[in-house]
Amino acid sequence: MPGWARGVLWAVIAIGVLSTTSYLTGEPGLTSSNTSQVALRLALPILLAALGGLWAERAGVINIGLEGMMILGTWGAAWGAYYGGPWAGLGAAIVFGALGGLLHAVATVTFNVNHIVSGVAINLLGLGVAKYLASLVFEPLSGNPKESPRVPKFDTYSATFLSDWLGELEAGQRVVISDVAGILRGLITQVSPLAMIALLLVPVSYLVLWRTRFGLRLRSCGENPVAAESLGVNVYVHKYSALVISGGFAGMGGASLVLLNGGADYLENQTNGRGFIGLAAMIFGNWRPGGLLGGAALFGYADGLQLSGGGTLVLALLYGAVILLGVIVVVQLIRRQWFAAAMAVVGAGILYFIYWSNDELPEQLIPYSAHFVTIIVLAVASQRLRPPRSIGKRYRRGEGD
Amino acid sequence: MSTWRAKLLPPLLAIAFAVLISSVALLISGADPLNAFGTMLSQLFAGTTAVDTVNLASTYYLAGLAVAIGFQMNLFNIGVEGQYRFAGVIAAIVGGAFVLPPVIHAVFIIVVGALAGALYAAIPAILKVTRGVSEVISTIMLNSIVIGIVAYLIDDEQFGEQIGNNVATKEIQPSGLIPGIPLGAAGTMFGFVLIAAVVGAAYWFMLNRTRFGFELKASGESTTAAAAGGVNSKKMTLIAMLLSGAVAGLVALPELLGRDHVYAITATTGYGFTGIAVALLGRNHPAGIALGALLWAFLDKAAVSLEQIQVPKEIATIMQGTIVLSVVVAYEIVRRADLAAEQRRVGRALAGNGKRSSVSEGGAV
Amino acid sequence: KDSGNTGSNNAAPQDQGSQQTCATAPAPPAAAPAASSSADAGEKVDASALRVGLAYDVGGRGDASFNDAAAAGVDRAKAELGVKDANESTATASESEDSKAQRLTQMATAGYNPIIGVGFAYAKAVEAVAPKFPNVKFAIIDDDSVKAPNVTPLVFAEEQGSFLAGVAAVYKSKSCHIGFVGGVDTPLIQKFEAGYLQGAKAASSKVKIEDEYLTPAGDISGFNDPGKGNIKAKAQIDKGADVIYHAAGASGKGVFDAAKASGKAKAIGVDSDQYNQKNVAEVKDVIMTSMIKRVDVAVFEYIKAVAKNDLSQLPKRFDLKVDGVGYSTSGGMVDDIKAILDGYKQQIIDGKIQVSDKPQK
Amino acid sequence: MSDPEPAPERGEPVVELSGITKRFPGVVANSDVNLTVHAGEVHAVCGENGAGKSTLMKILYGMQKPDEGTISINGKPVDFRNPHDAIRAGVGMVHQHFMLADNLTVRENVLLGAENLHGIGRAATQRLAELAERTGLKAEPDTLLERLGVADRQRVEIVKVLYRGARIVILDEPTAVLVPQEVDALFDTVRQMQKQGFTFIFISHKLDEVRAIADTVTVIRRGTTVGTADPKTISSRQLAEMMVGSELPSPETRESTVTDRDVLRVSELRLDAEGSDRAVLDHISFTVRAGEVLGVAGVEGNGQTELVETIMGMRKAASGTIELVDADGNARDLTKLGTLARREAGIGYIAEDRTRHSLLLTQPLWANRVLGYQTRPPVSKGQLLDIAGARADTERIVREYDVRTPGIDVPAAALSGGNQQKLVVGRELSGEPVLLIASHPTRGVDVGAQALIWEQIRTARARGLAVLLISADLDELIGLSDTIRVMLRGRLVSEADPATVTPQELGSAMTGASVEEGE
Ligand SMILES: Nc1ncnc2c1ncn2[C@@H]1O[C@H](COP(=O)(O)OP(=O)(O)OP(=O)(O)O)[C@@H](O)[C@H]1O
Ligand SMILES: Nc1ncnc2c1ncn2[C@@H]1O[C@H](COP(=O)(O)OP(=O)(O)OP(=O)(O)O)[C@@H](O)[C@H]1O
Ligand SMILES: [Mg+2]
Ligand SMILES: [Mg+2]
Repeated sequence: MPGWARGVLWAVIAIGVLSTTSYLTGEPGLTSSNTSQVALRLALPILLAALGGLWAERAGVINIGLEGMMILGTWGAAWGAYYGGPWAGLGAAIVFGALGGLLHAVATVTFNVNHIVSGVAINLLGLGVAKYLASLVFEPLSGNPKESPRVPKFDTYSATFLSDWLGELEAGQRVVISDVAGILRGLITQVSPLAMIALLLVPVSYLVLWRTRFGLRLRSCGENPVAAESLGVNVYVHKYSALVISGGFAGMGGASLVLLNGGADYLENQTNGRGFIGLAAMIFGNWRPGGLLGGAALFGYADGLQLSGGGTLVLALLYGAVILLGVIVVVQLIRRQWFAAAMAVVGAGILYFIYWSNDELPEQLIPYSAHFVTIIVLAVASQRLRPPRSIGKRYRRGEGD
Repeated sequence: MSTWRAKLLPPLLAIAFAVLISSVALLISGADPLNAFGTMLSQLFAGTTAVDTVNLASTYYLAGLAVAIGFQMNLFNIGVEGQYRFAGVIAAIVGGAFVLPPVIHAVFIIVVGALAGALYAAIPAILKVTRGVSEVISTIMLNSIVIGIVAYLIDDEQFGEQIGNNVATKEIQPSGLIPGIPLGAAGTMFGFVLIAAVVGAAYWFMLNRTRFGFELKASGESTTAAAAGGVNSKKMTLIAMLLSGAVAGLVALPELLGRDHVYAITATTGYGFTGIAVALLGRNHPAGIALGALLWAFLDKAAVSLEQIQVPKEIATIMQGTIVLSVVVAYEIVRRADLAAEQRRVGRALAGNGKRSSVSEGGAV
Repeated sequence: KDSGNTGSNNAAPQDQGSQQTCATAPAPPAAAPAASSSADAGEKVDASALRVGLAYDVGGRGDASFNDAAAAGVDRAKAELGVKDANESTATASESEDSKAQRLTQMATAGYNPIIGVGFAYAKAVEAVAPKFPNVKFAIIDDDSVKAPNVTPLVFAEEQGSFLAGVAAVYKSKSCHIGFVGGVDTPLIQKFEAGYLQGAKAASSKVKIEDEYLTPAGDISGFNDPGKGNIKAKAQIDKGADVIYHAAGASGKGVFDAAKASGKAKAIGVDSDQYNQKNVAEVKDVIMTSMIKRVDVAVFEYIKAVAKNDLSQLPKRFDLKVDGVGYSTSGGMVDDIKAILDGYKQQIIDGKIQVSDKPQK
Repeated sequence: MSDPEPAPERGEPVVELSGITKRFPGVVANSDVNLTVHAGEVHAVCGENGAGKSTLMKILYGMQKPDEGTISINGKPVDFRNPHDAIRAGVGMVHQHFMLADNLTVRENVLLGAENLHGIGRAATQRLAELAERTGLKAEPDTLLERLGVADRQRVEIVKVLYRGARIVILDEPTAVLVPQEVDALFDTVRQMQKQGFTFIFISHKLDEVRAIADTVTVIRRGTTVGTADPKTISSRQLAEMMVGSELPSPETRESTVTDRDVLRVSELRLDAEGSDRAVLDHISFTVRAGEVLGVAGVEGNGQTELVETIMGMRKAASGTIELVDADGNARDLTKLGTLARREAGIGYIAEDRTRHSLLLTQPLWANRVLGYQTRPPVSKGQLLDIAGARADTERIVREYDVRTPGIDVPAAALSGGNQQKLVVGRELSGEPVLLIASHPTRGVDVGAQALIWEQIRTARARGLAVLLISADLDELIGLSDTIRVMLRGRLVSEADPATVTPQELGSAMTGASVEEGE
C-alpha cells in the first residue's frame, strides 16, 4: 500500500473511531470545531519541531538539540516582532534557530562530536543564551528579565463561507457528517499564516526530500554517506544545509509559541519540553513527513481535549481507545497474529474497566493524557520503524572503506 | 605520554575555551570576568560550598551512571529523569510508613528505591522488547507522566501531608536515614557519597570483569555479533534498562536520606537530564563520570555565588553548555593531532600501537 | 481575515434572560469607612543601617507577581526608611534544595540582616540556615511552618481576598456562570480557589462555577504557559462562564486574552493590581478587578519592624483587616458594587464570615 | 622478484600512476607504486589482503589523496580533490564493499550525484533502462535496494558507473560474492564493453579469473608494485608466487577421514519467513558424521544463511529437529535450546559476514576471543571473566594461526580481512568443538591465509571434527568436502560427489537447470 493511502486510511479510521465514540458517549466535544482548532494550535510547535528533526535525521544527524533551537527561536521571534512586526519576528526566529542548527553542524559534522552530546549542549546553550539575551535586551523594555514586552501577533484568517456551511452541518448533530464538519471547520477558522505555512511545509518537505536532487543527496548522506561521497556528493555541505534548515524549523516552532494570538510573548522556559515531544512525534511518524504530522496531530488533539474538556472528555477518549483496540483485534485476527490480538484484547479490557469503574480519572493525571495516548498508540500500533541507516554515525571524508 | 595528553589535555582546553566564551559574554553585559571567576573559585572554599558541591555531585554521579549503563547497550535512556522521581517518591512513602531497626530500615529504603526505579524503567523496556517501541519516545512521555503520578501520590488524600504551603510525604524516621559525615565548619557530607562511590566501583567491575558486563558491551556494540555469540540482545536490553532504572532509583536518595527526609512537591527536577550530560562528559567511564559530576556541581554552586556580585547567573548555564561541547571537540582535535603525529612516525617504526584511538569511538573503519 | 474581536461564534447557548442579577443573597450592610490600620505613617523610622538580603523564588524581580511585589517592598523601604544596601538573588527552576540554603548562607555570611526568603520553597532552607546564624533575622513569605526564634513568617489570608473576588464575579456575571483557572494545584493556590468558591456561593445560590487547574502540584509549567491558560479560559467561556478569576502567574495573561477575544467576558487578576501592569496593558479593559496580596506591604512592614527592633507588632497574618489582602478598583469597573464588597469585607474582618482555606467543592 | 616479460602494448596509456605513496597511521599502504593502464585493456591488479590495492584505487578515484606521486589521465596530469573530479575525468569505480544505500531505490542509487546528466525525470529513466538492459539488471527502478541480491547489487554498481559516462572502470574484487554463472555473465559484459572502448582495472584474488579476463596483470605486494605480466603466458602458480612468494595452495582433501559416527542430525527442518507462513527452509534433512565435511552449494539467497542461522539457534525453526551427538553417542536435542547452549554443546561457528556476526570491531582481540565462549574456560570462571586466560589463549591463536597484528590489544577493526578471519577460525576451533559450521570461511581472504585456513580445517577434521561447509567458491567446496548437497529455494535438491563433479555441473545444479536429477 502506498504511503499516502496508508495515511488516508489511518485518518479515516481515526475519524470513524472518534465519531462512533462521540455518538456512543454523547460527547460532541470530541469532534467539535473548537477541539480541532485547539488541537491545531497545540500541535503547531510540535509539528515544526518534528519537521526540524526530520531534516536533520534524514541527513544522518540526531538532533536532540531541537529544544534549545526552539528556545532560541522564541527569543528571536519576540525580538524581531517587537521591532518589526510578526513577519520580522518569524524571520528572526528562523535565523536564531538556524544558528543553533549551524552550531550543531559545526560540532557534529566538522568535529565529529557525538550527536547526543552536542544536542544536550545546545539545549543548555539555547536556554542560557536566551536568558542572557533576555536580561540584556528585554529587561530594560519590560522590566522583567523573564519576559519580553508584548509583541505584535499574526492576524488570523477564516474561510468564512465554508466555515458557515460547515457550522450548520456541525450543529445538525448528525453522526459522522457533523463530526467531520466540526473537525474541518476548526481547521479553517481563525487560522494564522504561520499555521498555514507549517501545514504547507509538510508536503513541501516531502517534495523537496523525495522529489528533488537536493533531497536525494541529503537523504543519501543519512543512509550511506560514504557511498554518497564516492559519487561526488559533498556530504559536509548537505549535512550543514540540513542542520541549518532543521534549526530554522525548530526556530519557527519557537515562533509559534510567541506569535500566535492568545499565546505568550517571550517567556523563559515556555517551550517546556516541546522540542523533545517533537522529536518523539518524528520517530512516531517513522521519519516521514506524513507520519510526523500524524504524531503531532495526535498529541495536539489529546492535549487540546484534556485542556478544554477536562476529565469527562478524556474518559470519552478512553472509550474511543477501547473501540480502536477492538478494530485492531479484528485486524490482527485477520492477519493471524494471535499474540498481538490477545494483547489488544487485554489492553481493551483494562481500558474498558477503567472507563466503566470511574466517573472521573485522577485529576493529577489528566494533564498528561496526550503522553498516555502516545504511548498506548505506539504500544498497539505495529512497529516498523526505519531510521536512516547511518544516523548518529561519525563520518569523515576519505575514512570510509 | 601521549595517553595522558589524550586524556587530560582535552578537558583543560575545553575549560579554557569555556572561560574565554563566558568572559566575552561577561564583558558584553558589563561585568568583570576576573572578579566573576575569582568569586566562583573563592566561594568554593567559603562556608559549606565545597561539601555541598560534593553532595550534589553524588546525585549527578548516580544519574550519570544510570544513563551510562543504557549507553553501553546503545539504549538512550532519557527516562532517568522520570525513573528517579518515581523511585524517590515511592522510597519516601514506603520509608515513612514503617519504622525498622537502624541500618535495616535504610537498606530497605534503598532497595525499594532501586526496585521502584527499575519498575518504572520496565515500562519502556517491555515496550521496546515486545513491541519495538523506541525507548526515546516512551521515556520522553514517561518523564512527563511521572509528574502526574508524583502529584497523585503526594496528594494529601493519598500519602502526602501538608506542611505550611508545601505538600510532602511523611517524614522518614531517623532509623531510615543515612548519617552524614560531619566535616566541622565545612558542613556535612552525605553518607550516600560513599554509597555512590561503591555503585561506581560496582559499575566498573560489572562492565570490565563480569560475563554479564561483557555481554552488555557486546550487544551494545553489535547486536548481530552478540546474537551469533549466544547473547540474547532482547534479554540484555531488558536487563540493561532495568539496571539503569535501578541506579536511577538511587538518584533521589542522597538528598532524601541525608537531608530532606521527605519528598515534597518542591523536590528538585532535572537531575536525569544533567545525568545525560555528565555521562557523556565522562565518556561513560566511572572515573570520568565522577569528574564530570564534580565539575557540573561546581558550576551549579558557583552560579549561586555569581549573583552575590550582580553577575547574571545565565553565565553558568552558558559555561556548562560550552564546556560540554568544547570538551568533546577538544578530544577530537587532540585525537586528530595524535593521529597525524602517528602518521609521521610511520616511516620509522612500522608497527605503530596508536591505532586504538581511531577506532575505539566506533568510527568509520 | 478575521476582524479584531471575533468572539467564538459557537459558544454554548447563553442564559439570555440573565439581565436580572445573579446574586441571591442580600447584600451585607455597608461598612463604616474603616480606618486603615497600616497607615499610621506618623513615626519616623531610620533603617539606613540595615543591609537587607532578598532571596527570590524562581522568577525573581520583575516576574510581575509575588517576587516583584517583594522587590517593591524593599524599594519602598529604600525610599522611605533609608535602606541603602539590599542584596537580591534568584532561584532557578531546577536548582537543588541546598542551593537555596547556600544562597541564604552566603547572604548571612556577607553580613546581610535581615534576610527574606520569598516563597514557601525557602522553608527548608530557612529552617536549616537560621539556627546557624542566631543573630541574623530571617523572614519567610507564604510559610509559617518554620519554628525558630529568629524566623518571622509573613503569611497572607489569600482566601479572604479571593472571597471578595468571588462576590465581585457573581455580581458582574450576566450569565450567572463564572470560572476559576488555577496555575498549579498546590495548597497555596487552593486558598485562592477556596475563597473564591466560598465568596461566590455566599453571594449566590444559583451560580455555576467552572473550577480548574492547568497542572498538578510539582509541575510548575502551569504558572508559565499563557497558551494553555488561554485555551482553558476559552473553554470555560465557551461553556458560558463570563467572569474568570485566575491564580496562574504568567499563564494569567492567556486568561485575559481569552476574555478579551470573547468580547463579553471579564477577568479578575491576582497578586497585584494587574490593570496597571505593563505587559497586559492591551487587554486591561477586561480586568475588572484584581485580588491584591500585599507582599510589598509585608516586606516593608517587616523591614520597618526590624529597624525598630520590635517584631511583636507585626500581624500574624496579613489579612483583610490589616489590608494585607484586598481588591483593586483601577479602571472603575467594580465601583458600582464597591459598597457590597466592602460590606462583605467588614463581615470577614468582624469574624461574621469565616473563610476556609481549603476548597469546599 | 624477477621482472617477467612486459605485456604487449595496446593503445595509448590512459592511466598513469607514478610514485604513489600513501601512509596511514601505523601502515604504509602504498609506497612508490607505478601503474600504467592502456586504452581498451582489462588490467588486473593482484595482491594479498592488505597489499594496498583498494587504497591505490581509491587514490585513482579521488577518494583519498596520495601523500606523494602523480596521476595522469589520458596523458594529462590531474589532481583529484574528490570523486567528483575523477568522475568528470571519466573514471568510475565499483567498490569492494558495495557503496549503496539500502533505503533508497535502485533509481535513486544510480541517479545520486549524477542528476545533472539526464535530470531526474523521463530522460533519466530511459537511460537507466538502457543500461539495465546492457548489464542484465532485471530489478524495477523503484524497488528498494535492500530487496536486491548480491548479483543485482553488483549490476547496480556497474550501472552507476556507466550512467556517469565513465570510460575507465575500476572493479575492486567484483567476483568475490558471485557464483560461476554470474561471474561468466559479468565477464561477458566486460568483454562486450571492452570492445566498445572501455578500459577496465580489475582487482581479484582469484588467479584463474585474472587469467580468464585480463590482458595485463600487475602484482602488488606490501604496498609496492612487484611487476607486470601477461596473464596468458604466466601460470596461476607463478602469479601466486609473485603475490606471496610461496606455493599455490590447493583445497584438495587428501585421504577420507569420514567415520560412521553421526554428529549432527537434522530432520524435516522448516523455517518460516518473518511475519508470514511462507517457508524459507523446508524438508531439510541431512546428517554430518565425525571426520566428514558436508558441503552445501547454492546461489546466494537460496536459504544457506537461514539454514546455518537456524542450526545455530539464531532463528526459530517452525518444525523439525536438530540433534547433536557427542563422542559417547548420546544424542542431544538442540531444537529448543538457545544459541549459547548450542555453542556450549560443542558447535563452532564461522559466520559468513565476519564484521557483522563474528567480531566486535572496536574491542581488542582478546575480547573478541571471549565472544561466544563467555561461559567457558579458559576465558571465564563462573560469572567472572578470566582476562589473563583470555589473553593467553588469544596469544596462542595469534601464534598458531599466524594472525598478523601488532598485538592483542588492538581493536579487531585494525586487522585486515584475512587476519580477522584467521582470528575467527582460531577461536571457533578452540574449545574442542565436535561440529564446525563454516560459512564462506575464506571469502575475501588472500591465498596465503586461505591455505592456512584450509589446513586448519583439515587438521581438525582428521581429529574427528564434523564440518558443515557453505561456500560460494566452488573449487573450495569441491576440494574440501566429502559430500556435497545442493540447495535451491530453501530445499536440499541434489547431491554430488566431489570426486567427480565439475564446478560447471555444480553451477547448473545450483541455478536449477538440473533440479529433476535430485530427490
Ligand atoms: N582508512 C584507513 N586508515 C588506515 N589505514 C588504512 C586505511 N585504509 C587502508 N589502510 C591500510 O592500508 C593497507 C592497504 O589496504 P587496502 O585496503 O588497500 O588493501 P587491499 O590490497 O585492498 O587488500 P584486500 O585484498 O584485502 O582488499 C592496509 O593494510 C591498511 O593497513
Ligand atoms: N581505522 C583504521 N585504523 C588503522 N588501520 C585500519 C583502519 N581501518 C582499516 N585499517 C587497516 O586496513 C587494512 C585493510 O582492512 P580492510 O578491512 O579494508 O580489509 P581488506 O584488506 O579490504 O580485506 P578484505 O579483502 O577481506 O575485505 C587492515 O590491515 C587494517 O590495518
Ligand atoms: Mg581491497
Ligand atoms: Mg580493502
